[in-house]
Amino acid sequence: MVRLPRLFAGDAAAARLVPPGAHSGLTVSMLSAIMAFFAVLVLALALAAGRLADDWGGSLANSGTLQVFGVGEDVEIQARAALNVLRTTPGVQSVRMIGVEEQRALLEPWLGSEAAVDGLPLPLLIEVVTDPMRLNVDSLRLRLEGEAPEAVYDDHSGLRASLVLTAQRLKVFAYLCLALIVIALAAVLGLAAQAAVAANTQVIRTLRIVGARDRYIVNAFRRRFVMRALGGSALGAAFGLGLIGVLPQASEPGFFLIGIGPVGWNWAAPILVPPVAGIIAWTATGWAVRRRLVRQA
Amino acid sequence: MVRLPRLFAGDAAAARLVPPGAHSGLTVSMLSAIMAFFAVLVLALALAAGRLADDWGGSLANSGTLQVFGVGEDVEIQARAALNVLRTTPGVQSVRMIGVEEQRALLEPWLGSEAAVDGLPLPLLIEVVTDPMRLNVDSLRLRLEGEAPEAVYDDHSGLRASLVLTAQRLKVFAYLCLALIVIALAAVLGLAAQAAVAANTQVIRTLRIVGARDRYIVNAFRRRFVMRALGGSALGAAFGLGLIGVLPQASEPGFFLIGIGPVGWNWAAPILVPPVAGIIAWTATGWAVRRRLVRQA
Amino acid sequence: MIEFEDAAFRYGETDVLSRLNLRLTPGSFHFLIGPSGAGKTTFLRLCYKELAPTSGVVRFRGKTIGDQDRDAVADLRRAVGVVHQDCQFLDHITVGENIALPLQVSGLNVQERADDLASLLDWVSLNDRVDAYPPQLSGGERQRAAVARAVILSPDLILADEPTGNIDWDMALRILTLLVELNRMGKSVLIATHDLNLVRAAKSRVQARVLRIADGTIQPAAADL
Amino acid sequence: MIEFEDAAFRYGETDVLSRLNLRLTPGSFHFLIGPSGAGKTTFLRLCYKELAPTSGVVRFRGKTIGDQDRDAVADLRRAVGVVHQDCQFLDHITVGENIALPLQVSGLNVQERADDLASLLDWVSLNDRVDAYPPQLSGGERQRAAVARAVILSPDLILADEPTGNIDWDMALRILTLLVELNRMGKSVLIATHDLNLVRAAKSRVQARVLRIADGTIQPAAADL
Ligand SMILES: Nc1ncnc2c1ncn2[C@@H]1O[C@H](COP(=O)(O)OP(=O)(O)OP(=O)(O)O)[C@@H](O)[C@H]1O
Ligand SMILES: Nc1ncnc2c1ncn2[C@@H]1O[C@H](COP(=O)(O)OP(=O)(O)OP(=O)(O)O)[C@@H](O)[C@H]1O
Ligand SMILES: [Mg+2]
Ligand SMILES: [Mg+2]
Repeated sequence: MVRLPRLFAGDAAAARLVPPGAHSGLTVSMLSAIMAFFAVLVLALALAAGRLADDWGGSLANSGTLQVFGVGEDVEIQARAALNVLRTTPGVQSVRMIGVEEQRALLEPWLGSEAAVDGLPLPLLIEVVTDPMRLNVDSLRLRLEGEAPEAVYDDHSGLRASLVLTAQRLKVFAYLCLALIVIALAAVLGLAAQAAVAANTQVIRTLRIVGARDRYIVNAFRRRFVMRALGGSALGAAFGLGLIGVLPQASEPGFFLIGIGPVGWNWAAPILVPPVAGIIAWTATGWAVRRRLVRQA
Repeated sequence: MVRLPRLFAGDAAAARLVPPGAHSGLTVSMLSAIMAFFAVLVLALALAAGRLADDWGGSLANSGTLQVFGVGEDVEIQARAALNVLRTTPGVQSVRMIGVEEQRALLEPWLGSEAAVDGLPLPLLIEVVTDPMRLNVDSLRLRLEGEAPEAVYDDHSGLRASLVLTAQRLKVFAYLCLALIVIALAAVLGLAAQAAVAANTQVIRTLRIVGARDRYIVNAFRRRFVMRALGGSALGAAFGLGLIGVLPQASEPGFFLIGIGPVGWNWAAPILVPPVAGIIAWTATGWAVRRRLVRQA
Repeated sequence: MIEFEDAAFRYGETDVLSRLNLRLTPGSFHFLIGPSGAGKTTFLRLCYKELAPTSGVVRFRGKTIGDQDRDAVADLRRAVGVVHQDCQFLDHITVGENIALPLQVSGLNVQERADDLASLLDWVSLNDRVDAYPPQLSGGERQRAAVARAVILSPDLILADEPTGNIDWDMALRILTLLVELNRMGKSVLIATHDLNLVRAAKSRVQARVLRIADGTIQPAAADL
Repeated sequence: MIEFEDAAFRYGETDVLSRLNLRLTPGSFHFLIGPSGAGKTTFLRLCYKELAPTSGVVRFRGKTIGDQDRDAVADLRRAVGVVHQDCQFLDHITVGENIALPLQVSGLNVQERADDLASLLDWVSLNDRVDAYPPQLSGGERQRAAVARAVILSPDLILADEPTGNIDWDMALRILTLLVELNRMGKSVLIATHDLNLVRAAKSRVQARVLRIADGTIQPAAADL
């Protein structure tokens, strides 16, 4: 990267010696733009999936539910006993009573209209926020059995496992796609560089014949190629970010499936796409030109 | 398409007059492959989203739940009365009793372990399959009120709306992406064709000078270009299908989010991708070569 | 054959040719001489319509070239064989295929004419280079191949632009003989050259007329050279 | 300057040159003659290492060319000016920039040498074409531009391959004069040509030796031409 300043200034004169040739130029920009566009989309997907996995895994793993059955006074006594147990259990961070209204809202889809829920003898629900590293669920259950036999502790492990698995596999899938795109971009830029070099065999020959050194020729090709990869991928990345911007976000209702907008510092990640494309282009041109040069006197 | 047989056989000799030139060739195949790959993925996503919307919209819109409350004998009487009402309501197609086991399974996530559900006085649940076009929900409710006051009918409208909206917007989004990809492919192939033509100005000039007609020159370029677009996109589509094939399918547990594998005849849709690419390439070459020719004597 | 009526040509701002009034009759043999940069190549390009006159009219067999559609121009070119100064070949097909190119694009059967091709290659001493590619030829070999391609369709008019610039005298005479032979068969021949020795050599074999290009116009040269 | 020791060259299967034992001393003036396809261009390409001998050794200023690295070869080429038979230009930059190309790739300041460039262009009568692009030049103009590019770095050795093939006699003599002038300044000159008139014209001005290439080897020609 020592030569970067020279790339952007010093060798404009050398770069003029390589014909601007619509063919190689447009396709390099095009290819970079398309790949960058998809890279940004997939990157956003990966970030969103990661967030989803964290959310689901995190919030569910960090919480449990305590149900206290019974009628009238009994419930109060049992609940107080259970809360006592929780308070003295290492790993329990906070507890929250779930109100009747909230409980009804949870049940409605399965039981029908509000009226129907009314008649049900609902258990008392307590949401427990825990530190899963320190909490020993088995010992908690044993103690509850002794002190508040009507209280049942549920750590959500069943539901959690499948949701977290989904989100994590989605994340892995997205990063796999991203890796695929980067590899494809490298391959494509490598081929495009080779093509540009092949299309300009005569130019290279002429430059060699009048006494240009290899490094001079490499730089002459590199500048425009890198510029195009940078420009194209910046355009593609901008387009991708724009598309994500107009997409419905995770917070809107009804869009939990495609809320892939980046959040917070995540916006910065797609900005890395053009520099990566530039570095790939830089390497690809150097490789392609030198490969051609060694076959030429 | 009258000229298709000629494309595949007669003009191999003419096509030899255009240099195979690594530059245009590789990039056309490459571009077609990449675009076809993404087209297949997005197409599969669109099909899956469509199916999801149909499933959710369809099965939920076509069904309702009847809950009958009460204890002991009363339930039986009320249920029989409600069933009578349903049987004589236009638009009701079939009814099914939901067993206690199934009901419990539905409730478990919200109420905790099986033991907890045991004590609940569950209502009798009847799933009703309806023809939403013919069913008048209000009159059904009125009649039920008269004949079976303990029976409550729920047509799922609340839950349904948000799920269907999500799936449909996902579908629209996917088709939008698909349109974007097709437009991009057309633009890219158009540019690539122009580039190939520009790179071969000398070839065109020589052919014109020795007396080749425009059509002959167009065909000479077309053949290889179309072949490459077909080949590249077939490869890309195959790769895309392969990727979908190894993805976890909708039916596997824990994968409701990425079960985008095509189902039934849907498998056929991605096969359309290479022909579409071929037709685009055909048009693009013709356009690009003729455009160059009119500028040349 | 070809007729120029008040034809003129300019590249952008610079006049190259003007007031051309000229007629090449069928069966004639002409030389076109003039200093480098005078417009010889430009004149030939007007004859086969690679360039169109900026004013005036060029007629081929009585028909105004400018009025014809593109297919008619393609047909015209099959009736005109051109040896270009910078030999125009397709570098990715063999020399033999390049020479047969006019046959191929005219839809003629190349195989049937294999004998003609062979004897033509013999004449320009290229039969052992027929499977090489154009970049593998020496400068003189390329020029001879260009001559062969120009005459393979036995066109009615042969335009040769400096056809002997890169070849030795003996070979130049062989090519001259070939062109004279074709002229005797009734073809018209026009050779642009700066080599006055070639003009003198031709005058002893055929009734050749010499056109001199100077100051943007073309005049018959004085008899003495 | 350049020394060939048992050097031989073949393209694939076909021997072109063999048993070359030859020495060009600094300040000499040579012609290389021989029929078309004899190997003149091939010989020149061996001199500036566009080709490497398939056997034997070529030395430049006492150093074996084949042993040098690629940068050294680039430097060697700055000391050798070549006029190619098929003039090699970059078509997308102007004629002036093409002629100044050896200056540019050597890292020299083109602006500082503007005067040299102008007087050189004057000599080959190209000053009004300096802003044109190479495809806009006539055949002869291209050849003159190639000569200008070959001498702009005032190299120690000038190799000219058929430098007068496309130009009229007066201009050919001007170019010959330029090369003779450079030879008087101590540069070595080697001209490959098929034009014996040019050789005769040179003999009256400079002590030129003639090499004849035949049967794959190079011999001094008999004094008479
Ligand atoms: N495409 C072009 N654009 C502008 N000027 C051109 C173009 N082609 C040729 N010229 C100029 O027109 C003039 C005549 O060129 P032409 O090639 O006809 O000369 P010529 O007589 O064939 O010369 P030569 O003997 O050197 O081949 C020259 O000065 C040339 O530079
Ligand atoms: N790249 C190549 N591959 C194979 N054969 C070649 C190649 N280049 C030249 N030749 C052959 O080598 C022989 C010598 O070629 P060269 O160009 O040296 O001849 P020349 O003396 O310069 O001829 P001319 O006067 O026609 O330019 C020719 O027969 C030519 O066909
Ligand atoms: Mg000319
Ligand atoms: Mg040669």
